[in-house]
Amino acid sequence: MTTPTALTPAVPRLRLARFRDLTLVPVIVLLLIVGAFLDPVFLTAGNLTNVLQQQAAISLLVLAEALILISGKFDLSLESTVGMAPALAVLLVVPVSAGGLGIGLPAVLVIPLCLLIGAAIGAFNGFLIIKFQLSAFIVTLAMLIIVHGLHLGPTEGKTLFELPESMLYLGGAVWLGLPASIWIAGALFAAGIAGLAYLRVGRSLYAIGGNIDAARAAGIRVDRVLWGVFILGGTLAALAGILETGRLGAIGSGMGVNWIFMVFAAAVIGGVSMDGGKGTILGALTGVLVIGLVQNLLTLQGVSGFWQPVVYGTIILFALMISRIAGGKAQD
Amino acid sequence: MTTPTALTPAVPRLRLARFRDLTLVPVIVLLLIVGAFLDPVFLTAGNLTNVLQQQAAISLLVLAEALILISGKFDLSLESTVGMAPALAVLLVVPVSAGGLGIGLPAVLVIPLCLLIGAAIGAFNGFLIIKFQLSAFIVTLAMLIIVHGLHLGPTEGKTLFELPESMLYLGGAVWLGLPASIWIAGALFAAGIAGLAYLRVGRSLYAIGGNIDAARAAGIRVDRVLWGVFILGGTLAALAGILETGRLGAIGSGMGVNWIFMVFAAAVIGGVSMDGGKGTILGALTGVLVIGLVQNLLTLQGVSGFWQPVVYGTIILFALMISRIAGGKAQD
Amino acid sequence: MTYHVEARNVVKRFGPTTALDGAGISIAEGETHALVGRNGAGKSTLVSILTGLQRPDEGEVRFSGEPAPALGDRDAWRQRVACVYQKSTIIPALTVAENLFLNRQTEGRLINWRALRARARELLDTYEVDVDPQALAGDLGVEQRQLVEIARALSFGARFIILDEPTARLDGPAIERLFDRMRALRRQGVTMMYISHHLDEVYEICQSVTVFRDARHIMTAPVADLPHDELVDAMTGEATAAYQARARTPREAVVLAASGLSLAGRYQDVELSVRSGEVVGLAGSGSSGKVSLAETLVGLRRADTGAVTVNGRAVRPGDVPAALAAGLGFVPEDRHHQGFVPLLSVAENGTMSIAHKLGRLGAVSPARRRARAVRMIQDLDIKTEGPDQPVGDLSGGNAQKVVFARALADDPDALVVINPTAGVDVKAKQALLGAVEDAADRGAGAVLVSDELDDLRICDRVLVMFHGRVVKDVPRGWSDHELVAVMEGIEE
Amino acid sequence: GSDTTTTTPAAGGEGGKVGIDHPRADSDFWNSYIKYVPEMADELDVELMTATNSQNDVAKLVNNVQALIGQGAKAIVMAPQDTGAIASTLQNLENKNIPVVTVDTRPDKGKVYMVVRADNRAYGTKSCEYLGEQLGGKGKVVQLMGALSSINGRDRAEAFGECMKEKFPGIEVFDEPTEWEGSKAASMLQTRLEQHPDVKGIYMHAGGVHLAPTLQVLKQKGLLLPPDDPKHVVVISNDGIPQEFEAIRKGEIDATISQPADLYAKYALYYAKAALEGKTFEPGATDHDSTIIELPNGLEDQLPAPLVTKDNVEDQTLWGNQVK
Ligand SMILES: Nc1ncnc2c1ncn2[C@@H]1O[C@H](COP(=O)(O)OP(=O)(O)OP(=O)(O)O)[C@@H](O)[C@H]1O
Ligand SMILES: Nc1ncnc2c1ncn2[C@@H]1O[C@H](COP(=O)(O)OP(=O)(O)OP(=O)(O)O)[C@@H](O)[C@H]1O
Ligand SMILES: [Mg+2]
Ligand SMILES: [Mg+2]
Repeated sequence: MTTPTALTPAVPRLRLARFRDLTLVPVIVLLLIVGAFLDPVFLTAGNLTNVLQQQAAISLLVLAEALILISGKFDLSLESTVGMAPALAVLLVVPVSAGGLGIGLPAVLVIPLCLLIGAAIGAFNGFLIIKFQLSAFIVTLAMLIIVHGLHLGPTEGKTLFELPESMLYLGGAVWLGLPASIWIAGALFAAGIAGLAYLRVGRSLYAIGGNIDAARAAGIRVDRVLWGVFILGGTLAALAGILETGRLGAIGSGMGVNWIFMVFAAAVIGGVSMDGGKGTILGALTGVLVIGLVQNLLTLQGVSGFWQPVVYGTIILFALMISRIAGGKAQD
Repeated sequence: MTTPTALTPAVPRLRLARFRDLTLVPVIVLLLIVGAFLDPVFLTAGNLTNVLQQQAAISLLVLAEALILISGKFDLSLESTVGMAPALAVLLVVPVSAGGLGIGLPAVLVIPLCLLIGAAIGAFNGFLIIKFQLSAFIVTLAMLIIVHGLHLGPTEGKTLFELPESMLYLGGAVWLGLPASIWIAGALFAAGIAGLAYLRVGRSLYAIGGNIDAARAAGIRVDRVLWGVFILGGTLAALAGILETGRLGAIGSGMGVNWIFMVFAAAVIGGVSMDGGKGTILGALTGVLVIGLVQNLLTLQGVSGFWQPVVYGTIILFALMISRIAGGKAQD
Repeated sequence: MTYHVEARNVVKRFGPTTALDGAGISIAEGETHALVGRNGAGKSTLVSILTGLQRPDEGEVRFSGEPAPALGDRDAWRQRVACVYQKSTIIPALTVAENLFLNRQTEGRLINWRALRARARELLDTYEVDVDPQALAGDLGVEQRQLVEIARALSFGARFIILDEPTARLDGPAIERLFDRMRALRRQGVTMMYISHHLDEVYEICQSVTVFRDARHIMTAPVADLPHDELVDAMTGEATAAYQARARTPREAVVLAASGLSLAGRYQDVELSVRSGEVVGLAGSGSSGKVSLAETLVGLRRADTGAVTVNGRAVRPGDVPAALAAGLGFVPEDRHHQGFVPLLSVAENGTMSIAHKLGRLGAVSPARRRARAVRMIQDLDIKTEGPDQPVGDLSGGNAQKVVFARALADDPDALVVINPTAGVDVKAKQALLGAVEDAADRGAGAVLVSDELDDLRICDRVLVMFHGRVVKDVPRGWSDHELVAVMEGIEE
Repeated sequence: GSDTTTTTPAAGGEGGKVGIDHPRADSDFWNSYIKYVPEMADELDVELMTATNSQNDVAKLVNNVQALIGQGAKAIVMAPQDTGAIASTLQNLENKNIPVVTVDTRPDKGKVYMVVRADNRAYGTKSCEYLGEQLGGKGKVVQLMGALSSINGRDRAEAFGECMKEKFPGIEVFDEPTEWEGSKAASMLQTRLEQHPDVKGIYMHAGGVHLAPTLQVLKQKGLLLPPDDPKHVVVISNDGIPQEFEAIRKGEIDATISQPADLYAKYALYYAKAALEGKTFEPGATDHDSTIIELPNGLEDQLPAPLVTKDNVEDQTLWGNQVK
C-alpha cells in the first residue's frame, strides 16, 4: 500500500531534526565574528571566560527550566530560589551578630542546607501543581512572590556578606585554569544532555510533555517523574544561588530578581517549546550563550543604558527569526 | 431515539458552568467580611471607590490579556505599552523645552496618538506572531524589552511632568460622583462581557483558542481575528496608560513595569486558562477585584513591607485553591 | 469457570452522565471477544477501566480470577493487558521507534539508540508497516499512526489485548493484515477484546460478542449462532432494517467542479464535476491523494494549478470562508484535529459556520442557536445531555455527528464529506448516509470520500484515484472485488 | 558651594583611563548625574571610557567591571546599589591595584579609595526634624519609602524612624513600601488618607517617583492647600529635581533635600583622577564644604545635601536650578 517512494523524505527530515537543536550556532558564529570586529578584547580567552563565568549561574536556571518546560510544566519561582535558598541557609548557620537567626547549625552544613531548601521549594511547587492540580503558571508565580518574601523577611532586605567560607568557595575557585563554576555548569549540562538522550526517565520527560495521557497509558509514573523534575529544578536554582554568591561575595536581596524572563528567552530561542515535549538541553545551552555574548558585546560597546534594551530585544527577535527559519516549523 | 428526557439535565449543567466564572465570589465575600472586621474604613464607600479607581488601569490590561489568552495567545509586552504609548505621544506634542521631540503636533491629538501607538505595537506583535509564526511568548517578551527601551530612550529615563491637559483629564475627572476611570473600565468590561457572549467575533475567540484548526475549517478568518485581538490589546494598554497618567499626574519611566505578572495572576485566578479557549471576562474581573482588595487590606493593615509579599502570595494561592475546588476541574 | 478477564457490575459516572451502569463482561481464555454497542454506550469507558486508567465507581475487575492490581501499579497492569486506545496515544514529537518502545526503550540503564531502531525496524517489518522508524510520529498520516499503535500494542507479549476501534482509520488491505495478525495471536492462545462498529468484522474474527446499550449489558452470545439482524436489534433496542441506498436521477446543473487541479506530491490533473442531486464517491487506497483533493475543494489546501467552481462561480483558492459562502458544506477528515472545538458546546460547534445567520449586526442570538441545535440533535439523533454540553465530553460517534450537523447546517449546494462514518455506529451511519442522500434529494451535489465500500454504495458513481490521478469512473452497481481491484491498481 | 576647588589638572590624563558604571537609567536623579559626568570629565580633563550601565543589577555591575578592566581601565567609578554583593569585585580590583571610587553608596566590605555621597541617613534625620518642627511634634505622618532592598531607601527609612521615635514621640508614622513605584505610592497614600483623613505630613523618599502621584492624590482629596491653610499637609521630599523646586515655589510642597547630582559626578571623577595621580587624602574638612571621614575600608567624602525650602529655592547653585 504505501509505496517506498513515500518514505524518501524521511532521511533529510531526520537530519534537519538533528540540526534543529543547533539553529543558533550560526547566530553564535555571527556574534563572534561581529564582536571580534567591534572590539579587540571580545575574542580574547579572558573575555570569553568571563562570559562563561557570568552565565554559569543563570545557565543552571535555564537547565532547570528546560527540563520543566520539556515535561510540559512551568516554573517561575526559580528566580526567587536563587537568592532565598542561600540566604536562608546562611541565616541558619551564622551567629546572631552576623544577622543570623540564632539557630547556629554547623557551618559545614550550609551548602547541603541550601540545596535542601531549594529542593523543598521545588517539592512544594510540585505538590500544589500535581496533587492539587493547580495551574503551574500561577502557583509558581505566587511562589515567586512568597519565596522572595521569605528572603526579604528574615534578612530585612539587607545584604548578607559575612558568609561561611564554603559558601564562597565554589563561585570563586579556579580549577585547572578555569573558574569552578564553568566546570560545574558544564558538567551539569553534559549530564542533562546525556540523561535526556540516554536515560529512560529522561525520555519520559518528552513523553509526558508531548502527551501526558499517552505517557500514563505507557506506564510512566507521571506524577513521580514530574515531582522529581520540580525538585531537581529547585535544587539547581539553589546551586545557581551558591555559584552566584561566590561570584558576588555576598547575598543581596536582589539576587536572582528578574532573571526568569531571560531564562525563558534563552530556553525558547534555544528551541525548547513552551508547550512541552520539544527541545533539547544542548539547544537551551546555545540560547544561554547567545544571550551572554549579546550582553557582553553591549557592555563592551558601551551602548547607552537607555537604548540597550532596544538593541538587546531586537537581537533576541532576530535570533528567534533565524531559529524559526532554520527550524522550518511554526513555533508555539 | 433521543428522548426529551435526555435534554433535561442541561439546566443544572448550565448553571454549574455559569457558576464557574464566579468561583472567586466567595473569596471576595470572605475578603469583604474579614476586611470589615480588621478595619472599619475598609467597607466604606470611599475606600471601595479608591480600590476600584486604583485597579482601573490594571483592569484594562487584564481585560486585554484575557481576550488574548482566550484566543490562545500571549502578550507580555502590554506592560511596557502602558508607559511607552503615553510618553511617546506626549513627546510628539510638547515643545522641546518640556522635553519634547520638537515635532510639535497639536496637543488635542495626544490621546488619539497614544491609542494609535498602542494599536501599532499590537499590530507589530500580531505581525510577527501570526505572519511569521513565531512564539508569542518570546516575541512579546522581546517586545516588552524593546518597547520599554523606546520609552527610556527618547525620554532619557526622565519623568514627564509637563503634560497636555487632555492627557490628565480622564484619569482625574469625576463623573456623577465616581472617578471617570471607573466608568470607563466598567463600560469596557461590560462591552467585553457582552461581546464575548453575544458577538460572532467574540465567540470565535473561544473557537480559535480551543482548536485553531477547527476554527479555520469552520470558516473563521483566524488570522484576521487574532490580529484584531492583538491590536485591541495594545490599544487597551495605551488607554490604561492614559488613565494611569491622569491618576499619577506624570509619566515616570517605571509606569507599568512589573504589572504583567499581576495581570496574569488576576486573569488566571479569575478562571482564564493559559491554554486558551477557556474563561470569561467576568471571571477576569473578579480576579482583578480580589487582587485589588488584598492589596488594599495589606496597606490598611500596615503589614511590614518585608512580609507583604508572603502574605500576598499566600492569599493568591488560597484564591487559586478555592477557585480550583469550586470549579471542580484540574487547571492548566 | 474462571474467565481470563472479568468485569462485574461496573458503574462509572462522569458528572451527570452515567457511562456504565452495572455493566460487565466475561472473556474466556484464548477467545476473541467482540464488544459492540452504539456510540456512547460505554465501550471505551470499560476499556479505560480494564486497562487501569480509570477507577470504577463501583464493581470489580478480575484477571484469571485474581483481583486487578492497584491503580498506581502500572507495571502490573501492563503485564496483564495491552491496548490500542480509541484516542491516539502517539507522541508526535518523538520518533516512530521511540513511540513503539515508549518507557521500555531499554532493559539496561542506558538507551542504545541503534539497537532500538533495529528492534523497531524488525517490529514494523513483522507487522508489515512501511514507515521509517526514525521519522517523527507527528509527520505520519492518520493511518500510519494507527498502524504504529497497533504494532505497539501487539508487541508487548501480553496475554490479553484490547483493540478499541482499530480499523476506523484503516483501509481494506491494512485491515486484512491486522486480522491475519490477530488470528496468529489467537493461535498462540492470546485473549482479545475487539471493539468495532463494523459488524461484519465481528463475524469475521470474533467467537463471541457482548452488546452494551445505554450503559448496560444487554447480552453475550457466541457469534456463530447470532443472526446479523438480531445483533443490530440488540444494539439499537428496536427492529432495524439494513440501509437501502436510494435511486436518484441527477439534474443537469453542475454545482461543484474542478478543472486542471494539481498539487505537487499529492495529485495531478484532476477533472471533476458534480451535478445537482448527484453523489460522487472518491475512492483510493492509502496515499492515493483523495483526501488532499477533497481538502482542496473546500479551501483547506491551495492547489498549484487549476480552479474550483461552485455553482459555476470560481472560488478563491485556499479560502475556507469563501468556499462556505459560495455554498459548500464539508466534514473534515479528522474530527479531533479539524472537526470540533472540544470545550465549546454542541450548539456552538454545530452552528459555527452559520453564526452570521443567527443574529444581526455581528451578534448571535443564543436562543436561535439553541433552537437550531435542538433540531440538529433530533435530526441526526445525537446522544447528548443537551445543546449546552461540550462536544469534548461526547462519545466519538456523537462528536462526528455534530461535525456532520454543521456541514449540513447551511443547506449547502455542494457537500464534501471525508470519511464521514469513521467510528460511527450502525444506526448513526444510516443517519449520516441518509443525511447525505437527503441533501442530494434536495438538489445538492455531494462528494463522498471514504475508505469504506459500504459508504460508497450510496454514490451514483465512484471516481477511483491511484497515485494521485483519477484512473476510473465507476458507475453504480460495482462489486466489492471489482472496485478494490481498481483501487489497488491491479485492473485498469 | 560647587566650584571652589583649586585642583590644577596636572598634565592632562596622565594616569590612564577611568572606567565608569552607571547604576540605572530610569530615575531622574541618576539621569541628571549621567548627564553631568561627561561635562565634568571635560572640565577636569579626565580620560573617560565609554560608560556602562548596570541597570540596578549588581550581577550586571560585576560583569561590567570585568569588561571595563578587560578594556584597560586604570580606575573605576561605580555606584553599587547593593552594597554587600560587590565585596568580591572590590577584592578583585584591589588585587589588580585598581582604585575604586563609589558614588552614593558605601560598600560594606572591600577596599575603596573614596566614597562620594551625601549621607542618606542624614536625609532621613533632616526630613524628620523638619516635619517634626513644622507639625509641632504631634499628628500623623506618612512615609513613602523606596525599595526595601535598596540601601539608600533603608538608610532614609531607618534614620527617619529612629529620629521620630526619639525626638517626636507624639507623631505617628505610617510606612508605605512603594518599591520606588509611583503607582503603588498613589494607591497607598490614597488608602491611608481614606483611613486617616487627619494625616498632617508626608515624607517622600524620592521626588522623581513620588512627587506627581502625591500631588495628584492630595488634589483629589482637596488637600492641596497653601501652607497657611490650617488643613495644609506638610510635604518634604528628597532628590532636589526641578519639579520639586517648582512645587515649593507654588506652595504645593514645603521642602526637599537636594541630593547633589552635579557634585556626585564632579567629585567622583575628581577622586578617580587623584587616585591615578597617586594623591592621598586625610579625614577632615575639605575645600568644598564637606568632610572626609574615615571608614574601615577607605575614606568617605560626605558632600553637603542642603535643605531647600521656599526661602532658598531660588539659589542658583542648586543643581536642580541648573538643569534644562
Ligand atoms: N471524560 C468524560 N467526561 C464526561 N463524560 C464522558 C467522559 N468520557 C466519556 N463520557 C461519556 O460517557 C459515555 C460513554 O462514552 P464512551 O466513550 O465509553 O462511549 P463508546 O461506547 O466508546 O462510544 P463510541 O462508539 O462513540 O466510541 C458518553 O455519553 C460520553 O459522553
Ligand atoms: N505531511 C506530509 N508531508 C509530505 N507528504 C505527505 C504528507 N501527507 C501526505 N503526503 C503525501 O501526499 C500524497 C497524498 O496524500 P493523501 O493524504 O491525500 O492521501 P489519501 O488518499 O488521503 O490517503 P489515506 O487514505 O491514507 O488518507 C501521498 O503521496 C502522501 O505520501
Ligand atoms: Mg469509544
Ligand atoms: Mg490521508
